[in-house]
Amino acid sequence: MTVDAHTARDAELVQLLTPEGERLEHPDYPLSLSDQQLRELYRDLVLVRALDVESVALTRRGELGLWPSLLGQEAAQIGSGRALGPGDMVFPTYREHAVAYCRGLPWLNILRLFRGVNHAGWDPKEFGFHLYTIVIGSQTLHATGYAMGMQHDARTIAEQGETAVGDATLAYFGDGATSQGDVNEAFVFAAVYNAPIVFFCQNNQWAISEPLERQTRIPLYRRAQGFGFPGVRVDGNDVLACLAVTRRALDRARTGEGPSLIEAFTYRMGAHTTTDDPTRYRHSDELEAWKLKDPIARVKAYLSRTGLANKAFFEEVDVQVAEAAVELRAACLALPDPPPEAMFQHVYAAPHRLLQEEQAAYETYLAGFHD
Amino acid sequence: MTVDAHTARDAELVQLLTPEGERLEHPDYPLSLSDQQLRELYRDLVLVRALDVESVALTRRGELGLWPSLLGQEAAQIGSGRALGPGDMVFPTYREHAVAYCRGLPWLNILRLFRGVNHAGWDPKEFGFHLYTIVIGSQTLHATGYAMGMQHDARTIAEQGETAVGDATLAYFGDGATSQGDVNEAFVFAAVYNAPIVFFCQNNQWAISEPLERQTRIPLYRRAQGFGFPGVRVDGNDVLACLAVTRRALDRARTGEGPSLIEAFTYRMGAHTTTDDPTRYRHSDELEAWKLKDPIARVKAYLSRTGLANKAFFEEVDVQVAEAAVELRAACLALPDPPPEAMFQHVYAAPHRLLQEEQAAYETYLAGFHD
Amino acid sequence: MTEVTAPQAPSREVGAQTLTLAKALNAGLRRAMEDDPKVVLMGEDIGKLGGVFRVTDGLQRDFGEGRVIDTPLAESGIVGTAIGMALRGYRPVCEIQFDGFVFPAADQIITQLAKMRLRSLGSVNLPVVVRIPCGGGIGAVEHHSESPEAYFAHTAGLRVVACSNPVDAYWMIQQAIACPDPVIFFEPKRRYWDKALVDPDVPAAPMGDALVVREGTDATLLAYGPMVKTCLEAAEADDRSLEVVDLRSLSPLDTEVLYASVRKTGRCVVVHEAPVFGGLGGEIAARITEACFYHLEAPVLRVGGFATPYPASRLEDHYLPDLDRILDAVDRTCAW
Amino acid sequence: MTEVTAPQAPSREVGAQTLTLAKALNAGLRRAMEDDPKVVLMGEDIGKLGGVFRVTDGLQRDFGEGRVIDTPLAESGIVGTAIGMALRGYRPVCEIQFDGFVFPAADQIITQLAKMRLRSLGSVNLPVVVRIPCGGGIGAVEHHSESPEAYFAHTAGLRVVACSNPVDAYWMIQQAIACPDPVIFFEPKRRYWDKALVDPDVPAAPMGDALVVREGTDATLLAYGPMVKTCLEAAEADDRSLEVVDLRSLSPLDTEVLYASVRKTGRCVVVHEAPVFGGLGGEIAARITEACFYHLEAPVLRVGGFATPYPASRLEDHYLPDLDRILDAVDRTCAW
Ligand SMILES: Cc1ncc(C[n+]2csc(CCOP(=O)(O)OP(=O)(O)O)c2C)c(N)n1
Ligand SMILES: Cc1ncc(C[n+]2csc(CCOP(=O)(O)OP(=O)(O)O)c2C)c(N)n1
Ligand SMILES: [Mg+2]
Ligand SMILES: [Mg+2]
Repeated sequence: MTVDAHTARDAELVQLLTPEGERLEHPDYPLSLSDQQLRELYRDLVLVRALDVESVALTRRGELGLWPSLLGQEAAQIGSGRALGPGDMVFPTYREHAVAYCRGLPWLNILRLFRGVNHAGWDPKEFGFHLYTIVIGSQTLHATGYAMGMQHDARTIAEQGETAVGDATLAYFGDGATSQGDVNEAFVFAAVYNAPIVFFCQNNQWAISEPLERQTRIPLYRRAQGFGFPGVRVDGNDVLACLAVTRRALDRARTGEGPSLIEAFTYRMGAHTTTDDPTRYRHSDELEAWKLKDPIARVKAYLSRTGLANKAFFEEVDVQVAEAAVELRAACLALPDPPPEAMFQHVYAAPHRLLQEEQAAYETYLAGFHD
Repeated sequence: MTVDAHTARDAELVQLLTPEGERLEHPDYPLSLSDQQLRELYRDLVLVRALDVESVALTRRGELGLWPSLLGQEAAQIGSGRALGPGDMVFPTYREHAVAYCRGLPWLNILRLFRGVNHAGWDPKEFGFHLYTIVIGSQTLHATGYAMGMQHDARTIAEQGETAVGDATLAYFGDGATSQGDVNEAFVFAAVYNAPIVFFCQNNQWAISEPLERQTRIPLYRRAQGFGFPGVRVDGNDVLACLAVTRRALDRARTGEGPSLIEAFTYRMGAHTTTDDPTRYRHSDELEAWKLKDPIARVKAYLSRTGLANKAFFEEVDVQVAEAAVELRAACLALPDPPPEAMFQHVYAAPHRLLQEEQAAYETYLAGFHD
Repeated sequence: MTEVTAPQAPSREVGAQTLTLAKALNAGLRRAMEDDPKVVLMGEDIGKLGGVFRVTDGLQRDFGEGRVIDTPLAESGIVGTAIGMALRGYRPVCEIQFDGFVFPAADQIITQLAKMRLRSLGSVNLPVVVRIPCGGGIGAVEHHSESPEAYFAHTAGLRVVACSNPVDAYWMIQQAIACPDPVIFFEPKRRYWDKALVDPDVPAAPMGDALVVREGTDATLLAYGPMVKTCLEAAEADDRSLEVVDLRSLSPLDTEVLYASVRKTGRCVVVHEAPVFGGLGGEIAARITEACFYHLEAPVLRVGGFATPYPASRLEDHYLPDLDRILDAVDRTCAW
Repeated sequence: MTEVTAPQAPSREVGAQTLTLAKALNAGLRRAMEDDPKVVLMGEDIGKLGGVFRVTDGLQRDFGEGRVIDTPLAESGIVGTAIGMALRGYRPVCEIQFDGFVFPAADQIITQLAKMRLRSLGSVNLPVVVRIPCGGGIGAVEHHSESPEAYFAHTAGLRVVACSNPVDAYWMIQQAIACPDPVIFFEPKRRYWDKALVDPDVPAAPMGDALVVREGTDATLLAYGPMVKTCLEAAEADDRSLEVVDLRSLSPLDTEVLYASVRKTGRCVVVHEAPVFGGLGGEIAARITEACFYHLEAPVLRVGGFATPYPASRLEDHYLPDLDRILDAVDRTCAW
């Protein structure tokens, strides 16, 4: 399905944990984590998968309108998400549920969106996690502008003789998105202003039904070269590598070294969304091959083999995530529908003559039914 | 003004004729031209410069609304323009007057546009030269689509067992244009479909008042690497190099090797257009330095030194171009204004109820003045 | 949607068939492609997947990847390269996956597609069709339920049409493809599953014509696309004699048909899903008022979306014009 | 334009000064930048060059490259990064070099800028101003004379205003910058050189208010931006008593002022440069007709561009509404 240049065993692929759970060292990406941290990464991965599975189930039950599953992309998201600092700002697509989780955004907020209760509705400032962006690629420009703002803030602080904390933005997008003008303009702006931003492309091999070769004929991480900043391909199913590579890219951004592009080489194990039918366009053998590279299995194998975690730990995690899923379901079912007047709220910050008039007329109209 | 990475003496710059008129050989770009061909290139260069100068003068006299001068870019345009075959298709910006000339488009047609008689008005099919495109970058997508069409034609012909002539498109754009989403999307489409297209970027160092560093921090020809096709930087003031490099790129396109990018490294010697005032934003020493690299002087030096042309030839050319300029002026002054009803013509190919109605009403209105 | 095996029909051989609106479009596209080898389809996921609404189902299989082109994910690129293909002599039909995704292509549509013929003084035609599934009512997330027709209707150089039923879908898509001018073709996505008998031997009216789809004497309901059915239902549900006109062509308007209806009824309500403010309803109301001033018993009223972005789907039933809101407007116009 | 040396004025220190509309904008921007360090300007050629119309002349020199940002040549990038800057707490003012170049940014404006506040349920404000020099009459080439206001007026989530004179230019740009909502700010480019006395101590009316700029009793002329002056001239030239209203805010409209005028005069002509079809005039006519039905002696008439792209400049005098065409419409409404 994918073009030749895109096999996962690319010499340039950064990998710290093989699919078999073997720990590798990489000269550019040293990573030392405590046992506890490693176990927590495992817990993260298992938890987000469980919540994702539950969200799919809720959709099948008709509780959500649609769900874009992150199945298979847990490591890419947890790895990069756990590299973030509190002052950093994330600009997600519509699939970064695990990054949202890393930023402390309650999963229920995402369910609200896909249930149609609102269009996103959380406060990006509270979580350092911007609103989901559905139109492909648009958020990369917002992220770049935000990074330009961070840079300007830092300069202003420096001019006042104080030391600025180096914050950075992390912009997520898919392989399909790399074809959009906006994404390439974001590359231009980020490069020209040397903005503190990391572009994180989850190459899950598919944009709905279109394989990677409809978007590019060379590996995507090389796109960055054309704009004058570094690009790196990381095993997107390797949570350690994703963590290390993202950390380093964020560090670069924080210290004034400018933008970089990360291509997390992974696979969309599920349908594009719950309304999609991938059997129409892709072969199951591709899926089977990728199953062997599961992002969670390798961490479990590593933890088991090295004795960093035992059966009790794994069971404890399983119980915990099962409970979390049950809780999520209950919370989802309890979500109230918005009242009609919600339609008129939040469009403008200042009073708006027309909208007030329309709302008043609508209320009169509704009142007519009670007469 | 320009960033470090952009000095013209780049090791990767293809040059076949030095500013001093010395002929160089390049292993990848052999070029053998007859004496006659060399002299004709000189004639082309001198002629288009003269017509350009005349067009500026016409603007100063109020005969044109505006003129984007090609001064300094003669070699880039004549070199690339003379590389074209009859079946090729050019997609210009608003500055490719010399390419238009190579394609046989009478200069007067361009004057019509800048006089405001029409918006372009020639038949692209007749000249293999598309309409001028003023919105930056848009034409690169048209060119790519056209190339996709050529490719499809060739495949259809091949399926019928016949041999297709390899035609190609040549898309012009400026350094500023490389920041536009459309241009990058054109790169994506061209690469993905391996379309027979050559992207010809005249890097004249300026986009109105913005120096190259506002668009890129690396040489522009390297942009192509990010999309997976070759990019090359050529001395844009060297007509021989521009010819050889464009020929080779067109050949690649014709023979199924797909797209390539040429960055012609040159300089906008004049104002952006006649309404611009470059003294507000650039230093005259930059201009002085580039004067030494004049595209015409080096050809003249070469022809003189090698004895390929003598004084009589140069004088003959001067007389010829002076006459052409006088003719152009006369033709411009004789251009009639379009009649009011021209407003309603050519918008739609098929009859259009509303427009007919509006035209009728307008005619009635005009008739009222005669009463 | 159920799967069908080729031939997808109705072709001239197969004769009349009951088809959904989506299948009727598919059949119309198929017929246009059979009739003219220069017709090509371009868009995201239109190949193997057959488009997210399956409108192009089976066409890549039958006409090949050269004529049913899965494109990179870039709408400006789709329309921009379609223009180039048209310049080369093709008749591209672009699919925009959802209404809200047409805006990245706005520049190519408004500045290039619409204006190139004039720019060339008629030496260039751009027979490009841009298909846009539009409107709400399917419980979708943001950007999947919009009605952007007013933007294109205000853009001189384009023709804008909207089909409302399978028969028109089948014929109008073919007419749009045959048209030498660029056509923005709106498809009412929540009507994709509506069915009707489509006869390949009985052509529908030209796409430029408005049609009276229900006769009445008390008031005129003007609608297009998804709202035609809603208006017909409202008319059925009401005791008054309501005439319903399907505009079909939004730009240019077939004004004579509208004027004739309003001159007869003296009252008019225009209905569309797009926000009322700046929507097509204003244009229609202004024109009708000018042309039928002394026939109007009441001002032309408008029912449409509010001055807000399309709301979250749990609110869309409040937002979308429905029978009650339409008949409320009829009440108001009759009581004027 | 002649060069000025700093201070460009009027600042509060300098007092009232006669300024061109372009200089008034410059002074307004300057004052906004002085008042709020979060105000930044973004656009093509706005730095050293001061913009092609010199509206930002001297501002980069005085406020630095960090606050007057020459951007790469990409309009979607300009608006998209401005949104990001706004999310970070800045108040960006984007310059679109010419009206016809706003369309590459259409997606970021329509889908992101307009809709993000609702998407965030009010947790995010986007105080972004998009300045657009608009309209024709300067003998320019294609894409440099357009009037795209209807596209934005139809986009819920935006506010759209148009200034018509130096005093409003000075104040309205500051009000737009202070506004917590995104504002599309239209500048009548052929009026850039018009002069008026601008007093920094006498604020103009809020940008949301329509103003009666000439009182009259026989008919109302409604206009905005460049056409206000044309309407005033037409009113001066005519024997009838014509009232002229400057809309100022195009979205939302200050309808009460319009209604009051039309209820008084009973006749109304809306004038704009944009094509009549689908233009703002239709919305205004429809609203006025609904609100003032029994006061109208004639239908609201519209004078505007034809259903063609903006023509080549040697035709623009025929295309643009002028005194004759406006008064012809007044004749027609009076003779109704
Ligand atoms: C501008 C735009 N065009 C089309 C779509 C419809 N669409 C939604 S997701 C998608 C594919 C995206 O692929 P990719 O960027 O690889 O992300 P993934 O879904 O694989 O995570 C498409 C075409 C859209 N959301 N926005
Ligand atoms: C989309 C768009 N934005 C802005 C402009 C205004 N403009 C005209 S030419 C120009 C600079 C172009 O620079 P470059 O691409 O380097 O070409 P050059 O003029 O140097 O040949 C600009 C900004 C435009 N024509 N189109
Ligand atoms: Mg993908
Ligand atoms: Mg340039």
